[in-house]
Amino acid sequence: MSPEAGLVVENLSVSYAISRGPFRRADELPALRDVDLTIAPGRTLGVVGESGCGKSTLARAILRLQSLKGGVVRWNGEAISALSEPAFRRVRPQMQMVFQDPVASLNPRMRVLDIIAEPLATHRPELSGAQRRQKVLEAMERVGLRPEMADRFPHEFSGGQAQRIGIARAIVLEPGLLICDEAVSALDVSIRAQVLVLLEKLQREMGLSILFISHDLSVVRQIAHDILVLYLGRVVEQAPRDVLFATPRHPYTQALIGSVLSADPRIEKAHQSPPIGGDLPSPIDPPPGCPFHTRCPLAEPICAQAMPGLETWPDGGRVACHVANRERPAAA
Amino acid sequence: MTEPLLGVKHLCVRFSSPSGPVLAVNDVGFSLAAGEVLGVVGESGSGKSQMFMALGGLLAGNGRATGEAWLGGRNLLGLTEAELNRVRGRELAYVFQDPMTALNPYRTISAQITELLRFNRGMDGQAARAEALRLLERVRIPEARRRLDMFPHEFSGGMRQRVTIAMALSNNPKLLVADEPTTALDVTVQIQVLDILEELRREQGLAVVLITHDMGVVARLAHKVMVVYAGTIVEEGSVEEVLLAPTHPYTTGLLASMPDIRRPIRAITPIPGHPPDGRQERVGCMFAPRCFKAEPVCRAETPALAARTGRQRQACHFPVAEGEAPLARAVAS
Amino acid sequence: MARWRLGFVIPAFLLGLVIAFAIFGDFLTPHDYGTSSLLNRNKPPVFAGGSWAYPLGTDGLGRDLLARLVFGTRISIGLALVGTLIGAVLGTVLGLIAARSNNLIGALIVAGIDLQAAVPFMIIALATLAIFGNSLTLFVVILGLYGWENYARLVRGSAMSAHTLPFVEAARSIGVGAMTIDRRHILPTVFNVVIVQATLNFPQTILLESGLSFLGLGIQPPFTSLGQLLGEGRDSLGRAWWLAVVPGTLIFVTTLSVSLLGDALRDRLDPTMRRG
Amino acid sequence: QDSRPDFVVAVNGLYRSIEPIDGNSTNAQRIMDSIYDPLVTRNWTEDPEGGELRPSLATAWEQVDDLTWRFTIREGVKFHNGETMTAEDVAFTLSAERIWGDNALVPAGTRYTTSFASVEAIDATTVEVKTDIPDPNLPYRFVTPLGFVVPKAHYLEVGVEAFGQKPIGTGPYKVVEFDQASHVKLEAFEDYWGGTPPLKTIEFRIVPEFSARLAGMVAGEFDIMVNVPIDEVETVETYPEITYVSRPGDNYIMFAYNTLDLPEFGPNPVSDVNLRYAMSAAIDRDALVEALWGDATFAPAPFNFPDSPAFYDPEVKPLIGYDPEAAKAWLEKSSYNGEEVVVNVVRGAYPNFDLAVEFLAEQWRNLGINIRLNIVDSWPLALKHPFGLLNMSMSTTFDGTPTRSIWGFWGPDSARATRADDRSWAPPAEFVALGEQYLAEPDVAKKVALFREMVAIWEREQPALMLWRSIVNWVVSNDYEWTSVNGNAMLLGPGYISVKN
Amino acid sequence: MSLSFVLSKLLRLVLTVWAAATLVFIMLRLAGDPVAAMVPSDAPQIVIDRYRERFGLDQPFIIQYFAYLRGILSGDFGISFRTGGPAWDMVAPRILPTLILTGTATLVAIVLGVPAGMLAAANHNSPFDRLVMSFSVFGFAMPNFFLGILLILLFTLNWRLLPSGGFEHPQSLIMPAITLGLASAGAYARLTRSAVLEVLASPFMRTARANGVPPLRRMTHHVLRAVLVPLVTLAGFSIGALIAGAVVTETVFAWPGIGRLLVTSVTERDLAVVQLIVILAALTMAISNMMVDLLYGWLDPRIGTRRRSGAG
Ligand SMILES: Nc1ncnc2c1ncn2[C@@H]1O[C@H](COP(=O)(O)OP(=O)(O)OP(=O)(O)O)[C@@H](O)[C@H]1O
Ligand SMILES: Nc1ncnc2c1ncn2[C@@H]1O[C@H](COP(=O)(O)OP(=O)(O)OP(=O)(O)O)[C@@H](O)[C@H]1O
Ligand SMILES: [Mg+2]
Ligand SMILES: [Mg+2]
Ligand code: NI
Repeated sequence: MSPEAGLVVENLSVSYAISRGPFRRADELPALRDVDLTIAPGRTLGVVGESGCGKSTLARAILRLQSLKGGVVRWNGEAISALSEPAFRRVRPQMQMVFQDPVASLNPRMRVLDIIAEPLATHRPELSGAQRRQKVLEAMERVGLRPEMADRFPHEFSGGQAQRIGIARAIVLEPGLLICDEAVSALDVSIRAQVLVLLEKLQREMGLSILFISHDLSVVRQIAHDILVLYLGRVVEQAPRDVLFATPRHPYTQALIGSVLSADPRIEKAHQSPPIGGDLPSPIDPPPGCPFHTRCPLAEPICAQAMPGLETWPDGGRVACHVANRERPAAA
Repeated sequence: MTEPLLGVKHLCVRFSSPSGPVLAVNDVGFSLAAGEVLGVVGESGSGKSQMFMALGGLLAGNGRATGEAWLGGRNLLGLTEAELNRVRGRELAYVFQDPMTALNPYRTISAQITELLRFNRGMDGQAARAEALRLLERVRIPEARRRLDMFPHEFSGGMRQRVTIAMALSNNPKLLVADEPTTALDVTVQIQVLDILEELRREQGLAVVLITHDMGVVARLAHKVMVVYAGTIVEEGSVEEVLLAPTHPYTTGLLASMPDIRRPIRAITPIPGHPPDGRQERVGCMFAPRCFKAEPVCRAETPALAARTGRQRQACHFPVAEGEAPLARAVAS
Repeated sequence: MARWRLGFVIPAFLLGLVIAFAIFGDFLTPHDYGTSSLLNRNKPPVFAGGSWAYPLGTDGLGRDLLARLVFGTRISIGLALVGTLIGAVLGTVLGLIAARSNNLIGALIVAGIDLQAAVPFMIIALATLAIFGNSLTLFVVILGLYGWENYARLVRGSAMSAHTLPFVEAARSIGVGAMTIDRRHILPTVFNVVIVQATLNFPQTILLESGLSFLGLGIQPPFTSLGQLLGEGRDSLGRAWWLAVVPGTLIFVTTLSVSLLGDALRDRLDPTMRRG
Repeated sequence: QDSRPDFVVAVNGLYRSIEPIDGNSTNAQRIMDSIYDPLVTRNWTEDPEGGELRPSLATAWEQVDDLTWRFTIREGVKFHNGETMTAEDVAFTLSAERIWGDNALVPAGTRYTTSFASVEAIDATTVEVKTDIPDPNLPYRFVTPLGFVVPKAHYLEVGVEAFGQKPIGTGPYKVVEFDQASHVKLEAFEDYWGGTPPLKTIEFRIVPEFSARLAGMVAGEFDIMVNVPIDEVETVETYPEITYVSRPGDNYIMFAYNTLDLPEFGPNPVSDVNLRYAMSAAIDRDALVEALWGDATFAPAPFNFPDSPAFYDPEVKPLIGYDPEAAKAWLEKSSYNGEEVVVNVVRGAYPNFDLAVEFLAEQWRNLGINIRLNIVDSWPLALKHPFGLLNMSMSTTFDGTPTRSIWGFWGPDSARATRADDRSWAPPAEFVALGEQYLAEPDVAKKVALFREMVAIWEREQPALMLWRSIVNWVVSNDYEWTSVNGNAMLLGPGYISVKN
Repeated sequence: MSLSFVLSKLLRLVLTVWAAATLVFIMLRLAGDPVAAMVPSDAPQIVIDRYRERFGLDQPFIIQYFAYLRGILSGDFGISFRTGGPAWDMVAPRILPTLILTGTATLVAIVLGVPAGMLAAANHNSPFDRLVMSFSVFGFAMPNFFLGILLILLFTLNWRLLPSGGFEHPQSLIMPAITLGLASAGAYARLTRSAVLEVLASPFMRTARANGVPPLRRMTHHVLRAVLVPLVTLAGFSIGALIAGAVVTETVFAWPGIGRLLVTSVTERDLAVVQLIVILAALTMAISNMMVDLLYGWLDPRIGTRRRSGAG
């Protein structure tokens, strides 16, 4: 098997144990089940889904902040999920993360310089203080922060600037993969746009792979090349951006897209709410069969019994839905 | 023209804070008729919430509101706390952003709703319970009867927000202030909650103030829009006017920053810089430092809110003409 | 803001006075705390008709009370400081370890906290001192152990929530080691809790010391402490009230000012933190 | 109706048992005279140092021969349980079975029964005690706890411990409640042989705090309280409703030097007699006692005790008196080299002792001795090697002679010489030999001479530093007329207390 | 509230009490020979040996330990060295007085502290607020034996209003309960105040206000309900402080309770009694902690069966 560049995740499963006291067996909360995905260098994969569907868990699992129940994570062909902790330390600088709450993800008691230098201090201890500072300033320049800001504390920055600091920290080791977990959700529209533009720029310059997690479809559409839709820990659909938005096949994807509002009042006048009801079922005991069948307008008896397979469509989309896949079965 | 339901004039909200006074809302005036939905948009910290908290006397202890706010023939800003408490819930109701914490976690849903019915509408226990059930069904809580005696934490976020709406509407208020009612919700739930709000408005004829930073929410529900920047109204008009033909550079900038899923993909254009925090000195147009059209006069003179281009009003010396901006370019793809 | 400053400055000033008294008090009196003078027993203080030779009078062995007070203050504050420090360090370290150990060690620490909390410390101190005899080392160890479980529990709680803070997650995602995370991120974050708890523990330590002295288990002569002086003076309240009231006042002022400082700090550091 | 008062005594503590021997302690001695009667009693009022004996439960006694004494037992005396006291009971009270046999029930009493050979009830009213050496002073012993007569059958039935919790005697009051951590309640024993008890009930209630005791006295809650700190006497005397009473005790307070060099506990500098001389000479005991006690008590020369009048000589001076210069010289002469000298002291063991200890320690430090005070809270901690000095007190209640002090405390069978954990003295052979002669000597003058020789040896060895005779004090409500006696005992029976008009 | 929740709490309780019992056993045995406290200081060695035999102190440590554990399980807490009777008989009659004292003190603390704290919070930053806060620090900073003696001097010696101590009259309870309760009253006042302030600032109070719930009802039905959780926590915590305080207070006021007994038992080395008291104290604390935990489940619907977080 030739080493494949970029990130490959196969059959990833993660469970949380929910303890209910010493006299009860811990309940298992399957947060992710059999997730596959691939991100080539320089590409962005957008992950969308409702709150609690396992988006953050996916990010944490890839970075080994969370133990796996099953599956493999490969980075540039190497199965990093199987590495020992010391061996993984070698790979870790390759993968960095940007967080949701920009200010909260910076230690309020550290100077910007030290925050951005923390990855260097951890993984490149051989660097001298001056070299380290040099690298930090380079990263700051890349994300559009002025050098004199290096000696300030996080609370002196607005949300947008703070997120730039977070991004600078993530790129200072020149990683190959950037994982953005709701990296722009907490930002105002104007600031969000700044950060999105910055991320695109960095991807171009550094050839980054980006795993872009968001619940906001319009943002994902803006930045991602491919899009993965999660529902209750399962991949229900994955497709290149244009395919997904042009022809969403899974009823859940359709409902998600159908729920997004437009800033154009004329469009909104005509916009019908998608016909899905209810709430996300409890993730502790997800419904049998297709997890979405409880809310699905197209559900058929089979949906309550068997989990549909994720089948590949000719245009590169993959869909896990009995009904949709029946329409146009996968090319063999 | 009929007497508007709500008339606000020269509303200012000030806070005293350890680092000096904060002018959160600066000389704001507007009006709202019954059955009308006013969308209030603007970036975080622009003063949207405080503007309407001031009306119900709900400012934090260090805040003070001045000006006039006429509702049902009374100036809310001149009322005592006791009088205001009678206005709140009966004429003026609120729904807040975070449904997770807006309900008392220690009391059942029915206790919290019937309490309002008993105190504000003088119902007895039995009737109040029946009415509570009706209200829950009204906001489409599934299995409402069973859920009546549950605690808030047993509800999902969307259901909780529906409960707070039911509570707010329990006393048939004339004006509902919905402060980011759907921001914390998933999109699929958001659209359901918005639909319920719209339905209730239509049926009960109540006026709604919809505070949000999401232009989509405004586009779906609002009739009128008010764009707020740094505590002042920078643009105001009907929803079509403001969203389709924005005239203030700030409004155009906001719209250009927002990707829109229902339109072709185009490159987004951020507004440079970041918003002021309420402590700055106020000279000239507060948006001038970030404005692509700013001229020296903008930094010196505060533009008044006036209709310079047509019906809609803007506080800008150099309103944007149709087509000049937004600088949104469709991505060739 | 001004109110906060006042709430800080007044107790800080009072505490400063007490500390200055403990450190420089020797200059106020020519006598040594231990020198007895059988000719000068039970002399009244200046304000009760005594002479300036013994400004606060003397005790039953003719020892200068002012000198004893200075020395007692020194010992009391020193003991409370050392005791608080030991408890804080021990409790903090154990709390930090427990917060990130989801294993036997963590469980053991939690069990230890439970156990310590289950037996009123006064009883333990009483039994230990009465049974093993009262050496200075043992006394310090006991004062040091006093309250460690409070630090540990608070630190563990705050550290566990600190572990979920985004910036700690961020550090972990970078690959920073557990010890470094504790040192660089968790400890500074929970430090407020430790400081505030210390301002509660410090006066309690002084009070524990005086309670033990009252029960006759205090520090050993020739050393003395405020609690000891208060305890010794209590029989004489009818005749020579100052014997008890002066050290009592010093205890009160010290505990009061530290508590007030703690209040001010708490308001300042974390307005939402609450403690019984 | 019974118009006699309910009487409350505020005490600082109670002892675990009120069995006469097992419970013998300062805190129980106060109570015992109300519960028990001794065989023989002193003429407390006229001869407080106790020379003159009077009948009590024994109506008469005679020495039949050198080694035999006969006691005639009072008839018609009832125990609290209604049974009549017999000679059997008396014999049992003094028996080997109870006290001095191999498996004695209360072995702690052996010190009162040295020289006993046999005890026998020879008829219904006569008890015969035989000794193995002549003992002209034997009846004196029966004023001590040894003489408190207990009912044989009941005693054997319940056992020593239970008896100590609910004792039965012949005294004017019977025990109705005893809770060692709070109170003892006594009730008048109407069948008392000695007359009608003047109080309806007596409660000895623990009130640990002096201030609370005093407040309660002044407020009329208590009728008598014990233990007034000597500095507070003046304060007490300012209250018109109460009276301060003080008496010499029957204890002598001292410091025992550890004269033994026990290698297992490390070097003991105090085993050098010159250091002991130096330490004794460094202390101005007269000034100390004067300062602490005023003229309430005095600093005795060793074993020169007024409570054994025949052996007392006011002119005797101690061998080692206060002499700072000599102290320095002895220190010089000693092998002392700055080693630590540990002083074991039980906190609050005797009134004012803690203060004295601090004073002594300071004097010794000034002399150049490296003193470490080890002030502990209970006897088990103090009575343990290693130590250089140990606090102790020496009781003289025995038989009107210094036998108990010089032989009981310093003889070859004494605790000081035998106990594993805290022995501190090995009596020289010469001392032991003299002691044996002393015990056997019937003639008082010769006995005194032997005694003096023993004291001289003792002083030469200097195994202890005598400090003062203990003081017992009370505060009495002015509603009562109370006759106090020397020692801890409180007599509350007929003739000793009455309500003032 | 599930059975498994209660069971796990019970298990924890048993373990805690066992650990406390073992700890005190080891400690007491380490501390040398208790007999020396029972015999006169001039009793010769043979006397000591006989006593050791009588109380089984010559047995090996481990045998004593298992005998002790077996005894506890069968309700036999050993023999008091002092009375020769069961230790339980020494302790039992004192439980009630201590309960009365600590109970009344708690009542004093709550009755004084909670309303004061609520009023202080309702009048935040007013002079009344500051008065309450100063007073609470006063209660906290005063050594309670000193307070007790001052009370005796004033109320008994000077004014002759109250008995100096004892247990006979109902009035006897007043001064000890105040002495013991005052420090806790301060704690209750502070906690109530800060908890009320915190609740007042919470979003759900804003909702209640915005919906026109009248102020008094907001206090009684919304705030009080929410404040109960921290108050219950404090009540649980303060049991320990009360027991510790009782040791001193009972001594000052000659109150015939467990605290006094502990002091005398410790100095006289009545091992069985000390052990029993420690076990009782641990049991009380463990039970009160368990009650607090169970009460949480009842008071805070969100907790239900889930474990309380470590922060207490
Ligand atoms: N540490 C944890 N222990 C137990 N369950 C957890 C834990 N973290 C997450 N979960 C559960 O796992 C599921 C997935 O959580 P995750 O945080 O990955 O969701 P998410 O998609 O990121 O949601 P959000 O959009 O709210 O961030 C949820 O049901 C969540 O409750
Ligand atoms: N209690 C207060 N003390 C001081 N300043 C305050 C206080 N409350 C609000 N402010 C300030 O008032 C300004 C307006 O706040 P407001 O809550 O109205 O903003 P908003 O537009 O609603 O923002 P968001 O979208 O974040 O809710 C902000 O700058 C804020 O800092
Ligand atoms: Mg997430
Ligand atoms: Mg807002
Ligand atoms: Ni405040």
